[in-house]
Amino acid sequence: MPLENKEFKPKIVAFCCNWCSYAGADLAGSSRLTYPADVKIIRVPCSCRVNPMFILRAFEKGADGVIMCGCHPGDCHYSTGNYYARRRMTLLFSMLDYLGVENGRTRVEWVSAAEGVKFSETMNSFVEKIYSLGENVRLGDLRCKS
Amino acid sequence: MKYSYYPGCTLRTKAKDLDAYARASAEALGIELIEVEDWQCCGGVYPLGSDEIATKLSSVRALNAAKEKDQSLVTMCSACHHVIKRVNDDMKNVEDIRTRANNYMELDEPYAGETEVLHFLEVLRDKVGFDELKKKVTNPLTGKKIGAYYGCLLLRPSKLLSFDDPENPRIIEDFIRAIGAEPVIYPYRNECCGGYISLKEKEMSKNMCEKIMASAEGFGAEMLITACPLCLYNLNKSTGASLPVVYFTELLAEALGVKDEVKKEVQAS
Amino acid sequence: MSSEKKQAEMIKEISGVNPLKCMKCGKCSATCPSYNEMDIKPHQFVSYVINEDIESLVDSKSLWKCLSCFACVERCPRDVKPGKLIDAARQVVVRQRSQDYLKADEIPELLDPELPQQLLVSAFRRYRR
Amino acid sequence: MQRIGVFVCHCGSNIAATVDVSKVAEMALMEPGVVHAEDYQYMCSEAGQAKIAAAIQEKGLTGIVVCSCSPRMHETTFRKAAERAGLNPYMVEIANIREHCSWIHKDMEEATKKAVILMRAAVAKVNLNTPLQAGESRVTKRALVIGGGIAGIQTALDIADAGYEVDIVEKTPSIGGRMSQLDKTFPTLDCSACILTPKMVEASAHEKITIYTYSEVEKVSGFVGDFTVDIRKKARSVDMNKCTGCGVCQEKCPSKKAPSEFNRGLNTRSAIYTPFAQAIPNVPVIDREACIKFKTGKCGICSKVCQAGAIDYEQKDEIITEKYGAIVVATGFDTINLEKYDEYAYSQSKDVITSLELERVMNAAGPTHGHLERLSDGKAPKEIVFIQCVGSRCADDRGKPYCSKICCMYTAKHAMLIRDKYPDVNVTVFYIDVRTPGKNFDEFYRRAVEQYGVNYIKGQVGKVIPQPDGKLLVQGSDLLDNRQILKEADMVVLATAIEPNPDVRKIATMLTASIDTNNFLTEAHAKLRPVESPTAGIFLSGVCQGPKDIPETVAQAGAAAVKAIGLLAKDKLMTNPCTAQADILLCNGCSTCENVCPYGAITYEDKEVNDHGIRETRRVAVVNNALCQGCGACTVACPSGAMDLQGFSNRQILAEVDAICR
Repeated sequence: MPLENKEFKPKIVAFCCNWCSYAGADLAGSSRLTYPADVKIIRVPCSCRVNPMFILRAFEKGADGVIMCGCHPGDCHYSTGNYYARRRMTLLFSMLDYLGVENGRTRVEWVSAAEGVKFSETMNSFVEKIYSLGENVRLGDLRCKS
Repeated sequence: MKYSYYPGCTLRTKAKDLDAYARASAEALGIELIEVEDWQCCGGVYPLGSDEIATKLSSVRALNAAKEKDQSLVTMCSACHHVIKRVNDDMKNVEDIRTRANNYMELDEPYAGETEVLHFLEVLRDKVGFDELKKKVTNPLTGKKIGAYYGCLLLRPSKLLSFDDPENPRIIEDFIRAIGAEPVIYPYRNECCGGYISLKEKEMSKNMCEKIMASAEGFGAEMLITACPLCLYNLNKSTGASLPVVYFTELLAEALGVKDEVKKEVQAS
Repeated sequence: MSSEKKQAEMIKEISGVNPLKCMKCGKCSATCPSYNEMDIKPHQFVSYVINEDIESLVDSKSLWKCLSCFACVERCPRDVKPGKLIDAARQVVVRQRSQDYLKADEIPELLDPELPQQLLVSAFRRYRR
Repeated sequence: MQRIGVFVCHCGSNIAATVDVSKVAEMALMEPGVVHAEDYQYMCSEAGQAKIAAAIQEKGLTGIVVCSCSPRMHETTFRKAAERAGLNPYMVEIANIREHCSWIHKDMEEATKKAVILMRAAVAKVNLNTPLQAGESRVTKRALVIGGGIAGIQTALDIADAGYEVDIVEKTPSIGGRMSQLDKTFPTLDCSACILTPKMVEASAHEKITIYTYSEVEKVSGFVGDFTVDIRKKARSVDMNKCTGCGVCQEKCPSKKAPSEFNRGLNTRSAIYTPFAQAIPNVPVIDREACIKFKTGKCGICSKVCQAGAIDYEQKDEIITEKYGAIVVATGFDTINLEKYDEYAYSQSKDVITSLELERVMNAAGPTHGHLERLSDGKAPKEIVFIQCVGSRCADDRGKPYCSKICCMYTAKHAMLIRDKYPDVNVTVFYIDVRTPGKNFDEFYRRAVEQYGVNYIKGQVGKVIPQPDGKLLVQGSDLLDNRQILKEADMVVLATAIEPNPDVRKIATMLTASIDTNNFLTEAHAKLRPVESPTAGIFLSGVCQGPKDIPETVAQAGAAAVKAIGLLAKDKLMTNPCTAQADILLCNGCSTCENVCPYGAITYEDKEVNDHGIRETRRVAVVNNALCQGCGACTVACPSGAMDLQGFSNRQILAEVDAICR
């Protein structure tokens, strides 16, 4: 049932690792670098804590985009966590693409604790992308829609 | 080695020698320069405005022609090289320009900067190799002290041209060494000759060229070489120190022993 | 929007330059080979665009003295590229006012037998629409 | 069912100006489990914390959510407050409605909606929280300082004076660092060596300090309080115990063509060398790349002339392993490579030099024995031009975006010293801005202008043009006069941007300490924790954290020492209870988790399990809580879903996802 008259407000979930990208988001905040309110951040200790299940669940519950941010390769607080995360997400995203959740709806980005500007720019461009893709109709549990 | 070749309008008229020496040298080096069919003038200067599309299309046509042949595109004139290289960069990296230019062009397959653009000097450096070139020189220009005149268009903006270090380039110096002569390094080799300003402001250009000449002469140069017909024209108008200015291809042809036959041809035409 | 504001916006758009990045170091003016011929100096050009004083810019003879040699573009530490701003201002003039700096009837007397085609083509592009 | 209290902070107007805080509190009451909600001006204040404590006790709360600033700021504060009121501290969750909401949004309705959603996610999570108990770990009472410049020396001395053992690891053959290369120091013009050498001697003589020079950190493992570090002692080819430091070997060494690192390559040194006369330790090393004996097998002169028999061509690199409770990084800086700035003709003329090179030229032990002369022809210069901001404050990728901070002051120093010693030499400084904040700094700069007649010109230089006669033509701007200047000079000095020592990246990776885009180490908090890395137990000293002059470096070195001492003084540390746990009923013994764990915290043991009444012995994963750092890699790798992370469990994160997508 298309919601033609209703303004599209996407739901976007951002998983941020505690040490780099969550701190980067904090820095974006304290530097007053704006990005759309559609983005909601979930804090995880490390990007390698992000289970593909979390991302599938987000899409099932009606998310329009999911972004995962971690420390730059080589800078992981736990040495190697982001490498695992990167490999997992590459696989997951190609599967999601196969299922019809376009690649633009999923993204991995490395943001350090000092990169407030990058965090804000990343979120702005990601949200813009989601707006251009429109509502996610695949994978959503129809029971979640009213 | 087969390349698509874009001579440019000046090489068909006032700078026939730049072209003729290049072709003869290329042949001697086993490089096949295949002229792009129906090429059009590049416009001489790169249109800087981000909204300029039509003025870039002639370059896109040449680039696409090379792409269809799966060849790199070789340029000889600094100005053509500058324009085509930058347009190619636009087609590769600037989405707006790419889309709009392709809308005009209506190609079977859109062009997106796939062609490699090479100045002939780059072919000599990167494809032939100056060491190889040196081996093929039959008539080394031993003892000649030559100043390289780069001008602006080959070097700047260095990020886009990625030709050489914009402040301390060495490609032409290495070329001079390869043909057996001695390069003279002087600080004004990357300063502007005045370019198109000499049409209306002859004095300005003359002053600039005199500085360049004086600097080159001061460091001991006996002649200058360039890749640009406009630089050559402006430098020759300089009235102070007047070193001979020739195209780099002329010396290349001389070193490869193919100069005399070409000279006759050029003079005859 | 005032017409000067509009023109300032147009200059920024055509050039793709953000003049606010300028830190006023003067390296462009230290670099420019046409400096002495210019009434509005390259570093001032940036301020004029910021202050939207476009009338002065389009009347400036600097527009026609810039060589597009890209030395200022290459050396600018702030990525401001004054040369691109100047070219954009030039475009504003030749496009909007149809005030070509090079008139067709003055060309014959400027020619000489040695003159390469490239020179004429380049001057046409920079000076006329 | 939990009994949850939600506390919404106004943070003055920081939150309340953009988020309708009372609305957030009101909405909270509609969430499952929430029995109490209130908003208050400053939740982190004593009165705010008292409100939390009162609600916990009066309403019998089992979990709380504080909607406030980032958990990185005040999570600990609120956990402690909850603990004091009798609640397990891990029953507290923070909804970050300041950094992630009020500060980045302008529209009140939109920001309030988002704040409500963030609150809901936190409530959903806390509904699934379980009380956790922090464990304890021991502290090794020894510190490691990486880098033996003034920062490292000062930190080591301060820690050692407090009674703790300290090791300094220095890459080069001597401690002393950049400061040992300087001639004089601003703003008092002390001789650098005169104030540094005593500190070097003190450090080497201190009974609590061990110095490893010509050594590098090779491997770091462990965590705060209990790091294990491998240090590579590179082969010196000289026995440190036998060498008397007489210097005869250096004199007699026939290979004297290696560029002197200490003199910035302006002159050469022998293959067996100490970097400078006051080196500590005063024991030379053999540069095997330059040594004729190592290159050809013939020579051996140093061995013949050494009366102590200290030369040992067979010496090999040695790895020592040591345990530390705290690590201080003091890796310092270098000047940037000027390759991409050849408009200043640095590679085209010997008379264009960097300021650090000028320090060596001005120094009595330098290549010109302290005489100011042109390096091309040895002539005395009459005109010297200084160019500021070479590679600093650059937005493009040629240089650095930051201000190098020290250049304005050292240039004023150089100009002053030159005018003082050679009054007939004219000195011109091209500057963009003169930046002299600091005690007695601006006065110092003004002295250069007023007392010493240094000519300051506001404007950058576009090009340095070498002339056929060896002079240098400087083409620059005079922005105040609005003219282009052509100035003939005999020497040009470039105030070259500084950058962190290139090795710092490797070291930061080993320490898992974060680093910014300019390779400066990141501090735990830009204002409130400036000498600590976000990685516990790692402290920052000197320029590795950001550009600094000597007084600032020494101050920060002391601060880093105090933080390290504070850690070493503890006998036990509380460990993070958010560790992984294996559900032994689900574990299939595959070892996948063991392979991904970066800490070796997972082992496999045979355990007896009761699987629906069937008792059997199975090989299952066991997590060592003291080693587990809680990254969660194993939880995702586990194919059977047996691994979960306390505090960030699958159910908790899914609850947050659900709350956000609701």
